[in-house]
Amino acid sequence: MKAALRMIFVLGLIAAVAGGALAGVNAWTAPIIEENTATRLQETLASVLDADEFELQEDTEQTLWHGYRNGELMGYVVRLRVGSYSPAGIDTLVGLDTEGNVQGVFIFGHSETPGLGDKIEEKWFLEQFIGLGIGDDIARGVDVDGITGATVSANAVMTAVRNSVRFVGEYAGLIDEPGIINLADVPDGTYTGTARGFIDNIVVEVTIEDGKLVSVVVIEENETASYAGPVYDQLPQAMVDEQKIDVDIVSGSTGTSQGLINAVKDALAQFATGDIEIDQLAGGIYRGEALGYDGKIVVEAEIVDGQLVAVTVLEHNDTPGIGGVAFETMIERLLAAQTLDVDAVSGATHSSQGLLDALKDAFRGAPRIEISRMEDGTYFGEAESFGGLLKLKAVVADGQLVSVEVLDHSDTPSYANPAFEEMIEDLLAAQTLDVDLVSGATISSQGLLDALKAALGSAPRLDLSQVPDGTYTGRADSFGGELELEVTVADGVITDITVVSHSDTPDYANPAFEELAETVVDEQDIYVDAVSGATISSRGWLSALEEALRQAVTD
Amino acid sequence: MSKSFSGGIHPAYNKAMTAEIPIADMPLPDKVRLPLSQHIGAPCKPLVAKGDTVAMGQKIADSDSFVSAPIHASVAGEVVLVDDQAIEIKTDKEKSRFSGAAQSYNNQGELRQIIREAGIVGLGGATFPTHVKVTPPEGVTIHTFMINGAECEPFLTTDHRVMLEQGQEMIAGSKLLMEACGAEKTIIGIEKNKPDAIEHMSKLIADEPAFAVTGVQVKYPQGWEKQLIKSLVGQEVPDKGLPLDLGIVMNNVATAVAVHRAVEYGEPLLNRVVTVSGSGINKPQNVRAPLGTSVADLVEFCGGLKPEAAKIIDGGPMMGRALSTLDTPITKGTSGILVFNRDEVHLFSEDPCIRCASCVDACPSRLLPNYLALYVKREMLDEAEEINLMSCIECGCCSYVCPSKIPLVHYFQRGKQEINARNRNQ
Amino acid sequence: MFGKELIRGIYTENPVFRLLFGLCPALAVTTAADTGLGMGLATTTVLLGSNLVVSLLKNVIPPAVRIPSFIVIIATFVTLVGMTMEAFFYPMFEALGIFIPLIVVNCLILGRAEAFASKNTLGRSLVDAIVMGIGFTISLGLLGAVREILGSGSILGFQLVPGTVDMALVFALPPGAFISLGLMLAALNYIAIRRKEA
Amino acid sequence: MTDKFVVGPSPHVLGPKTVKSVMWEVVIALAPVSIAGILLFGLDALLVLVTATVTAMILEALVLHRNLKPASILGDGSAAVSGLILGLILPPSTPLWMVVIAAAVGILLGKHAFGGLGNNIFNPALVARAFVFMSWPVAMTTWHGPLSLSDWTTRVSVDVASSASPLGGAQHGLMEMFLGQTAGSIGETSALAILLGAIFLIVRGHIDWRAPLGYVGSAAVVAAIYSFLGGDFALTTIAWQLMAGGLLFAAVFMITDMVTSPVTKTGRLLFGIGCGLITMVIRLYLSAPEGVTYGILFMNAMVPLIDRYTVPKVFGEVKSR
Repeated sequence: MKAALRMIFVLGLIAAVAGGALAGVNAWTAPIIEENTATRLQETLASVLDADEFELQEDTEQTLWHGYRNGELMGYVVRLRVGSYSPAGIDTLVGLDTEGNVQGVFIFGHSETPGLGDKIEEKWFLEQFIGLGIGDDIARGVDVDGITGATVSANAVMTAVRNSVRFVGEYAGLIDEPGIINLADVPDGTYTGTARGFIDNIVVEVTIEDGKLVSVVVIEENETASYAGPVYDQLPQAMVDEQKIDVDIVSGSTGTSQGLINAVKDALAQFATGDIEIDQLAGGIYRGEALGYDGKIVVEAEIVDGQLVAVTVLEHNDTPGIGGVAFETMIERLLAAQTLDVDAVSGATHSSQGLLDALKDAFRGAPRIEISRMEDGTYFGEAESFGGLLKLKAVVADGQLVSVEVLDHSDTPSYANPAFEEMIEDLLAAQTLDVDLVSGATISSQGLLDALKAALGSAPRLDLSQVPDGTYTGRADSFGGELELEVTVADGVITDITVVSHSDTPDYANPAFEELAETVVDEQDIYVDAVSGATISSRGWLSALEEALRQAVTD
Repeated sequence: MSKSFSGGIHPAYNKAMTAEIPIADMPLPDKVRLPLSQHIGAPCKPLVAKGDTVAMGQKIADSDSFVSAPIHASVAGEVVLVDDQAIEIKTDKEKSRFSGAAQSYNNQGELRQIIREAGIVGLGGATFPTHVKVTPPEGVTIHTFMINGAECEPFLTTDHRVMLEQGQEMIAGSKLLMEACGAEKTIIGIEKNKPDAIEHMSKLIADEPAFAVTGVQVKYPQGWEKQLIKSLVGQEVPDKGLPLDLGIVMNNVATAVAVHRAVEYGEPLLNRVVTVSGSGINKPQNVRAPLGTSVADLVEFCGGLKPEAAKIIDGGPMMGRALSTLDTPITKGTSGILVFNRDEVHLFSEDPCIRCASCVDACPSRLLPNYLALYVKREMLDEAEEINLMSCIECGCCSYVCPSKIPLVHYFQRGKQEINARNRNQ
Repeated sequence: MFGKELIRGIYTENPVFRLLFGLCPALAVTTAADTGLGMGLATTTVLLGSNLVVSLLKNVIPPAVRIPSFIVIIATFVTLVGMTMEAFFYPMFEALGIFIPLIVVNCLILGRAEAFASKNTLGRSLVDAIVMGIGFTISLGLLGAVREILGSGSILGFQLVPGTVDMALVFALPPGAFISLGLMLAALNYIAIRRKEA
Repeated sequence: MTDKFVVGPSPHVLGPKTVKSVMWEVVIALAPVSIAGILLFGLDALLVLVTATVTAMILEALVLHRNLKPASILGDGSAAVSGLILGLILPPSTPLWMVVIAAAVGILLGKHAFGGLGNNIFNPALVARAFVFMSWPVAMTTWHGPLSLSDWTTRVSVDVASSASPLGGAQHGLMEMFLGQTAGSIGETSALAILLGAIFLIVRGHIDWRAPLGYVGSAAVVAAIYSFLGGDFALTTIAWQLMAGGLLFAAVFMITDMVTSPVTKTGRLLFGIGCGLITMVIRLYLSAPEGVTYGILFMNAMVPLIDRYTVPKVFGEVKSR
């Protein structure tokens, strides 16, 4: 008993003395340590932003300091940790001015491969970011060079800077609101949209019924659960309740909230701008770019007669074997669907989304017509000119524009005709649509140019004037089977079209055929709209007609 | 050949030197030396004393033990030496005529007794007393009897010649052995490099429904009892078990002939066929030599040694024993006497093991020779036993293929001796 | 007398190379000579303090609670050293990182407390702490120097070879610690064997 | 007849294989890849190969014989094998002083520190590569593209701009990769040359199919699963993974290294599978561009364990219970 007491006493005494010694030394060193720490932090922050006073902000989603010089706000410093090879990730400090432009980047800590990944600390690499801002992609190969042998580590730093810029952009209200979407204009259906959340992309599915938003479902995300959970709980419900997209964000989770809102906007974006319905697009070649998984993707898409006929990836940096295959698959899906609303290729969502973004970018721009790539044939087109509709005919042979003929116009002939002549001469000489307008008749020349663009943006058509007189037979597949018709041309005019035989349902087909024959004879145009309610039969009939007349030309 | 055993090697066979030559009968030597232990089992005790006169075929040594076989005088003459190793008889060539009579028996027991009294042991080289082999323990039924005509050791052609010259006697002996062990059928296994023997045997058994001849893959050690059984019936004899466990008894070609002669003529085992071959001998051939003949006499009969002769082997080149002197007698187990020239004698120094696993691939018992040798070298006997050192049959395949020329079998023999010694001491 | 003790600490009973004590910091912090020396000095300080106190209290502490007592004493000194370094030698504190608190579990210190200080007089214990500390510091400094020279081509930050020459980075990395220590142990063993034979 | 005859343990006849013959035949098997490497990468490659091989042989002679007689330098050929393999797994642009250090590390640290031939746990060439890779990562991941025919007619040693290897993101057709017209280590790019060597080794009975098959097979399975999960499952993707980097070379020449692979048949298969899995995991999920080196070194350390747990059933053991 006595021994036990002695043990307790001695051990207790040692502990007490030790505790006292520690308390004493701590009291002595603690202020020094604290001061040292503060000085070091100040120095580090000052290395990325030219300021002498930093103030840590509270209640921000990421660690954020305001930087002041002489009491004036100089900018912000954001501390971010991004995932890389090493599980610990890369800890970065990004300084930005009040305009959201990068002033400096500092790598706080990382555990990347020594000798390779640690090259992210090199000065030349970090200095590349200085000056980049909200309008920049901040991606490899676009405005930042990567590091050979350390692609992933370098990309992680780029992501960190990009996110920092966006975070500050949103925090400081520097990022513009996307176009306003009127829910009532949106046709019923379910739309998918993607936008970058705080950490990674957020993918949502938005359902509209009777012009009303009925549900918003997050189908893919990678956000931090503790921040994002409340956002997913509250925002979709708020959107449905309030029937608007710009609902109040969840405080403390700005990045995720904004990401979700942007994703919904992305889903419905086409109805805000209204220009990405492929069948509404003018013919020609479109070029656009967007960010893929790793750098820029540049695509070219060709539209003929409102049909997407080709998509070519001109440039990309994405993983070979993953990105490449994804592109092929995506292009197949796009050509089949004739809409941009196709599923991304799983496992290559970044590459797929990049391709779609690049296409959207492309279609928002103007098409380009390359005569050298045009198919031989005769093209018809029309456009609004000074006095009204201008119609023209253009002939392309061996990749050369060989003739342009104005068929009909309502412009003042004395001004317009010489202008047309001059324009046509210039066009034939230049073999490009990029010619100067004729001064004094700019509107007419623009009309001619627009009509030519429309012509060359469509498929070549049959030139009726070249059809000799006679009666011709044509065949084509229709709804029920083969359809055969006879067309009679006299004095260069279609006078009669008779269906010889067909296997379509007579109740639908016969009236349609009659209506079509009437329209064609009236308008002397074989490219007319199908009769609604008998589209397939109409197409069969029109094909047979074209086939008959085409024979006549080649015979 | 999927049912053949795994492993094995294909050394140069060198059988052509003697395979075509008929067996020569050797004249009686002036003196024979008959060791008291010519078989596996208890050594015999002499029944004669120095100075006694013995008749040819007279039993001169025997043992009370079951696993043993008596020894007979292979010549007539005077006993000139009896010690605890051997009995030597000076030949009386005049009197050396054997006479005996056909033996009759009434049951298996009597037949086995005849075999025992004739001193017959496995003549393939294993020298296991034959009467023991054909006496299955209580409760074990033997259904198949097998004749081992594989003769896989290079150079040796005794079984080959015996099959060709004494096939009839072999079949007769096989029938007796079948009867002795109670088997219903007999399979004769012959390596395919002896097509003439296979053909001859097939002819002889044409009218014998209980007999079958099977050609087996040419691969050493095809003639090892357990491996041959695997090749013939696809079954593996249990490790540390006997063919009996599968209901099988196997005997060598020459053993069957000896059994036939013991029953038909009352003749005990007096001589055996020995292949005398190798580049160092002048007249390679198969010789029927009286037991106890010295190697020197045998070699003399075969034209003597060439001057370059450097190594004498008792048995085959794979498992035989190198002799340091020619004063060694031919015993029941001597299947061959090989003489190698100097340039064929390997005197390699041992290189380090490069773990090439050639030995692992070659081992017909599926052991890991490289580890076994390592353990024996480092005296890690428990570890060696754990990975089945005692299951090694010392066939020599591993040593043969070893690129580092490590005398693996030598290590195994040493390790086994040490383990046995240790077990005895415990 | 002290000279003989010193040789004991530096060579015959060198804690790292002969007794293989404290290998964890020896491998972890010896990326350069200065960190090696810093760790050695920090450890020496703790060793000195713990040997002093343990030797003084050797008759007071009941044997049954001696290990817990030693640990409390050692941990106290480690924390003191840690706080002092953080306040006044911050770069070294940062470079040594987690290995400063881990001095507590360095078997060298507990080993000397248990095997020496608790059985010897104050004077002898202090001498032991000093020579062992010197031995430890020298070993770590040496290992650090070897790794720094091979890995970075410099010594105590002073560039020995032009910066354009690529030195073997592996020596600055953990595998290099094992390779260097292994080679140095091999060299010392070789010398020891040769001496014994001679 | 009292002549003394030679006695010795059985067997009295021995097979034709010797350590020397085995090693030099491995050198012969390495000839196609060496030639392909020199044709593809020019004089640089030749110099690297010669430097590595000669350094290894000289050091081995010094360690074993303490002299530099021709017989000592030729030795049993094992140093030549290690040196040549080391040269073949280095980039053609490796500075020669680095090659010398690599060979020294391989022979001295990787081989003789463990007790010399037969006792080394790790493949000496891989120890050397790991060492130089960690020491000079940039030089070890700087690849030069192969020479074209016109390069050969104009200059043999080209100062080519560095280009990405297939694993580093370069895109090549499968046929180009099969022939080896990609950037990479000297001996690792040409699948064709590697297969020629493999055929020779298999025909000569020096390697067993189990380890290479287990290696390539498990790597293919991982590649298949990975590409399947990635949504671009295609045979070409798998073929690409197998031909990229040093995988095929390792399958034929490194995981079949006798000293550092298991001796049991099951063990060899397991060893191959283990190497394949680790290689692919490193390739696909870790920061190192190539997992072959560490995958095999890791499995080398497992060899005694693998052997221990894959002791085959002795003849007859199956039926004994």
